[in-house]
Amino acid sequence: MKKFVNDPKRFVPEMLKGIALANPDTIKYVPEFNLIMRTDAPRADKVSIIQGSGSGHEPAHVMIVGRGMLDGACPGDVFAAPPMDYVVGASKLLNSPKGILHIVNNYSGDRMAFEMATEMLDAEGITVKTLFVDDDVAVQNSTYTVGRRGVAGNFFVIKALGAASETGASLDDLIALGQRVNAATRSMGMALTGCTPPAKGTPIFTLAEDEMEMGVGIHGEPGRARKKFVSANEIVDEMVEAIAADRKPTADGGTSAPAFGNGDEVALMVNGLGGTPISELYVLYARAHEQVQKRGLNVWRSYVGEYCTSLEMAGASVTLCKVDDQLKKLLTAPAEVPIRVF
Amino acid sequence: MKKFVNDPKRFVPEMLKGIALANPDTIKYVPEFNLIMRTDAPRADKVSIIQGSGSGHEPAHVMIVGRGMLDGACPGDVFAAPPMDYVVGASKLLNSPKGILHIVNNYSGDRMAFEMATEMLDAEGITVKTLFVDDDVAVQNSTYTVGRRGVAGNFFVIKALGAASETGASLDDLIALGQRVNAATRSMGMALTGCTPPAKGTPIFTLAEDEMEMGVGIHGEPGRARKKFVSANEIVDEMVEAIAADRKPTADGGTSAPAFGNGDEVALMVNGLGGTPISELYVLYARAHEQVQKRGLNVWRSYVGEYCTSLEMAGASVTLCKVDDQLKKLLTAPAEVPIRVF
Amino acid sequence: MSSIDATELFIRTIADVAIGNEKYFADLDGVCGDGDFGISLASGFSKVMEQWDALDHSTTGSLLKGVATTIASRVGGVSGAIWGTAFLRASVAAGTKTELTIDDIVAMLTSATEGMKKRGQSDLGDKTLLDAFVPAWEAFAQVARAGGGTAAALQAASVTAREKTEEIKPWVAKRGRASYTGERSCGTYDAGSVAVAMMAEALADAWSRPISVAERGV
Amino acid sequence: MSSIDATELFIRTIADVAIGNEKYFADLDGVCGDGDFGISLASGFSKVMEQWDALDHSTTGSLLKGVATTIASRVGGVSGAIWGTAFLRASVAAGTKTELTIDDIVAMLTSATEGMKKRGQSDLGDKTLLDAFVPAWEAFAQVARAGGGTAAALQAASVTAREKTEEIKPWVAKRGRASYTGERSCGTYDAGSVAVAMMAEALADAWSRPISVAERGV
Ligand SMILES: Nc1ncnc2c1ncn2[C@@H]1O[C@H](COP(=O)(O)OP(=O)(O)O)[C@@H](O)[C@H]1O
Ligand SMILES: Nc1ncnc2c1ncn2[C@@H]1O[C@H](COP(=O)(O)OP(=O)(O)O)[C@@H](O)[C@H]1O
Ligand SMILES: [Mg+2]
Ligand SMILES: [Mg+2]
Ligand SMILES: [Mg+2]
Ligand SMILES: [Mg+2]
Repeated sequence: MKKFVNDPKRFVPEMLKGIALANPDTIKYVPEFNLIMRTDAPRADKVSIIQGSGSGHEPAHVMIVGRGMLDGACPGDVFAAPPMDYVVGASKLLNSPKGILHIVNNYSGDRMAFEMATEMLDAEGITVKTLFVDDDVAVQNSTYTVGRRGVAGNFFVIKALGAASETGASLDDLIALGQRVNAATRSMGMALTGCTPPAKGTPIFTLAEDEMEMGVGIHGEPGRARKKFVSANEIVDEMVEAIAADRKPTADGGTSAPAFGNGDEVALMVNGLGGTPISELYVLYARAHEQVQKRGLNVWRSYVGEYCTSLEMAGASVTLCKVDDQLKKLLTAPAEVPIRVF
Repeated sequence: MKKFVNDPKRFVPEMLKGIALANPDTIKYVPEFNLIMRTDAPRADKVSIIQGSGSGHEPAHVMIVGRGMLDGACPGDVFAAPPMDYVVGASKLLNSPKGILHIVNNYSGDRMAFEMATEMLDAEGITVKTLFVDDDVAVQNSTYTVGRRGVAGNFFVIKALGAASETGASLDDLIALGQRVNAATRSMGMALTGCTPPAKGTPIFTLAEDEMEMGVGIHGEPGRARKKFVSANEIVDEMVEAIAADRKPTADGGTSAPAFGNGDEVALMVNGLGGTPISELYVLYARAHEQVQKRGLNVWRSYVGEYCTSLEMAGASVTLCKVDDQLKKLLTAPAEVPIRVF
Repeated sequence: MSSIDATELFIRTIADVAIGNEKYFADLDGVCGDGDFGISLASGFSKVMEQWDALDHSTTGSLLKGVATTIASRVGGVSGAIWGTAFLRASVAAGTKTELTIDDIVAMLTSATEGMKKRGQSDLGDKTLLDAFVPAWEAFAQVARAGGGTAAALQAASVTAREKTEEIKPWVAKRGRASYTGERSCGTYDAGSVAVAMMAEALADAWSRPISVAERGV
Repeated sequence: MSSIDATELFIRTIADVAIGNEKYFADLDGVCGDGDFGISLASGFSKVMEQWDALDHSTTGSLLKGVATTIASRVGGVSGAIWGTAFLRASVAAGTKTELTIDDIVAMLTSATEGMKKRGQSDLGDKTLLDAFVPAWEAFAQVARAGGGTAAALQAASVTAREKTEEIKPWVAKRGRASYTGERSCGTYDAGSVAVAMMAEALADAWSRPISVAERGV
């Protein structure tokens, strides 16, 4: 394992300490709950927004805490949802009279931790509601699972809700808005390599020189199919096709109409999974942009970089998010988080 | 080679096309010269700032073209300085009555290409001056070389000059300022793995599981010494020590005083070389911050992320830049470049 | 052995398995899942052992509650929730009793099972640890009720659990991260079930040793 | 062979070496440098061959100028500057002459050498291609002046160049990216010198073949 690590078991706390040291004015670190929170939170005039999920997806979510984004993030260990206690502790510290919103990526572990925490918080009279994100189109047959996974598309949900919360939106309004953004967002990822959790010390899976994994999840869990490694353009084409053709299962066992239609304006994200350099992401972006336009959609804004990673995995995902005037305003509203250039 | 590539020889042009497609309002791509330029450049009231250098260092420099940073970047192939013609062509397109500033990382190839271009531009009566960046402390004995290398620290030079140029600073003022920032900036890098230029198809060097390369350059050229791989903290300590103890050779064959003294305020950058996830960079940052403070310096602002990479190399560099009030203002002035989160 | 002694031996024994097999369980979970199961389990039970003396050892119920709380506070995700719930439910079922009959134990195990199913929205057949745990404790109960003694009952449980890990291997995972791979989970071991089997084997082993050794603990 | 025919054969022969050894030169440059030498040289000479018919073939000088310009426009960094400068200087020294004497050729090579040294701020002993190139063309000139004929002169040049690649192998690189590794460049081949030696060998080979074949070119 070639990684910058001291004690593998202290990997997450050391990273969190680094985030706080790097942003003393805006970020506070509460070691007890793996919590990264805004120094100015909670605020009485604003719903507090918290995301949990496992570590190893950075910048999601500990590095997108800040004005216009999250109020706090309390991750678990690498690829493990947070223990219930972290969620309870973080929520109490961030309790606001306007309520607390938990944004949860749809995985069994995360769901359970947040459900248990919610039961505890309810019992103490603390108002908390939960929004599930499930933008991944890779897992088609969700009858076997707890439903689709939340992946890089959760950036759009968080950005929109973060901006809306700054203007004083109510907890119920935020839930409705979040469901709308989630419904308008679809992602598909793929990997060229596996990745190595520090405490495991060996890769979760390995791919041969001529193999790739389509539809990989963000936890290194294998994806839809292991295939022959092909050119950048062919990879993009398959991902865009999967997203465009996708029909999300509905509660009644049917499927919804495709999310994107002719003339729709979309945000287009090409997300790196951690080990892929940004030069390659732009090679992918060039093709994705052309393919999306060719399908009659209009790219309104681009998002190229690392938004939700799997440690040092080489790979990428494509996300489309359909936008309207309200969403455009929310997505371009000012925000300030640890992950930044300047 | 597991990379997102179509034709390796078209890797750089396809990436550049992606950058332009992703930023249609602000960025223009001129294929003839591998040129990424601002749509609003050249401006009569502003010196045009151009950086060349090889590709493979992204976001440097094609993704930091924009308001408050570069006016244009015309890279060569991966790890190869641009051909003279690109520099000449780019400079002519960006010619401003206030003159042109070439920022050149100090490598033989880059020097030669820009020297030849300057001779041609001079002959045509175009005003151009050159600033060399050589922040790397790894190469100690520079009597063997053309002097020290320019690495991630050039971000601070570009940021400061970009901001100053927006306020109408003259070409001579910019040169003086740039020399001042360069003199106040020191970097040291190291690698955990090699990297593979697309057209080469195999790694430039390989490191065993228990090896690391200290003082590596940003072109995959091996560094100071191959050593036994140690913990994150030990690696940081060695880099910070190298920077703090450094005495830069002077023109007369002597050495200058260390750049950083007790009580100085510094910008502290932990830069990823391409394949290292940002989670690990923050583990490094935590230690670097503590070590720098322990030496009596004050960390004024942090810069954690990828600023100057070597393709998908796993590794990192540390940069210190001593700041004063003027520099602080310039470094925090607004800027807008393709590399962004929102 | 008193009930509290048995409870202590029980916890120490399964903790040993969890801590000693961190890498193995991580690798098992890595085949189709995300590889965190090993560290989750190990870190949870390490914490239990670290806090051992600080836990309330007065009754089986109080001790199990301490274990539940420690795991829920330290372990994330599915494992924290599922194992934490199981211990909590068992502790509540045990109440303040100091001597437990086989009926008490069955009631505890039944309650733990219900809790896990509810928390995990899962059932037998989903290829989770439930598929090893439930048949295993049913085999335990059968032998124990027939008067076979604890060691023999645990032996029966361990054989059943191990058989189940093999029986469910060809199944499709319907819960946990492994479920996302669909058909590709067929033919792989379920990490949670293997852990249950190894714990049952270690328990059978511990109870088969001379009491004096067993009482000394691990 | 007329001077222009010889110039054409010369260019085609070295272009062949550059294009055919892209990978090998990349690997050589990768040992202590940055691995771009292979693609730089290959892409430059590929461009020359692509534009072959569009170049001005009227004199040696005009053709070499075309090569110089093509390389400078396509090839980046050290190689673009050094090789571009060399061809440009040689072209200027050749002027508009249509028949070149050995003295003309020596003047061209001398001027090319001076240009490279100036452009590269380098000299013999820095472990660059100059250390193979200069002794090689001096050997060529000596044999040619002694009336040994072009083929024999090129043969002498190729032997010298190859010897030099071995001789300088233990040296420390003082120019180019390899120089940053300091002492560690000792014991590695200089990529540029090896390219010069292989080109000299290919030239010797081309001129040793029956003229008819040689004239048909590559
Ligand atoms: N919903 C569930 N209900 C019961 N047990 C489950 C459930 N999901 C997973 N498991 C069990 O937990 C094990 C995996 O635990 P762990 O790796 O901590 O969870 P995760 O799937 O979140 O990474 C699986 O091998 C399985 O036996
Ligand atoms: N300053 C110089 N002068 C002359 N030749 C040089 C110089 N620097 C390097 N070379 C030659 O060029 C070769 C490397 O070329 P190339 O890889 O294109 O340059 P770079 O070092 O910029 O990557 C070296 O093997 C050496 O022979
Ligand atoms: Mg997990
Ligand atoms: Mg180079
Ligand atoms: Mg798991
Ligand atoms: Mg080179």
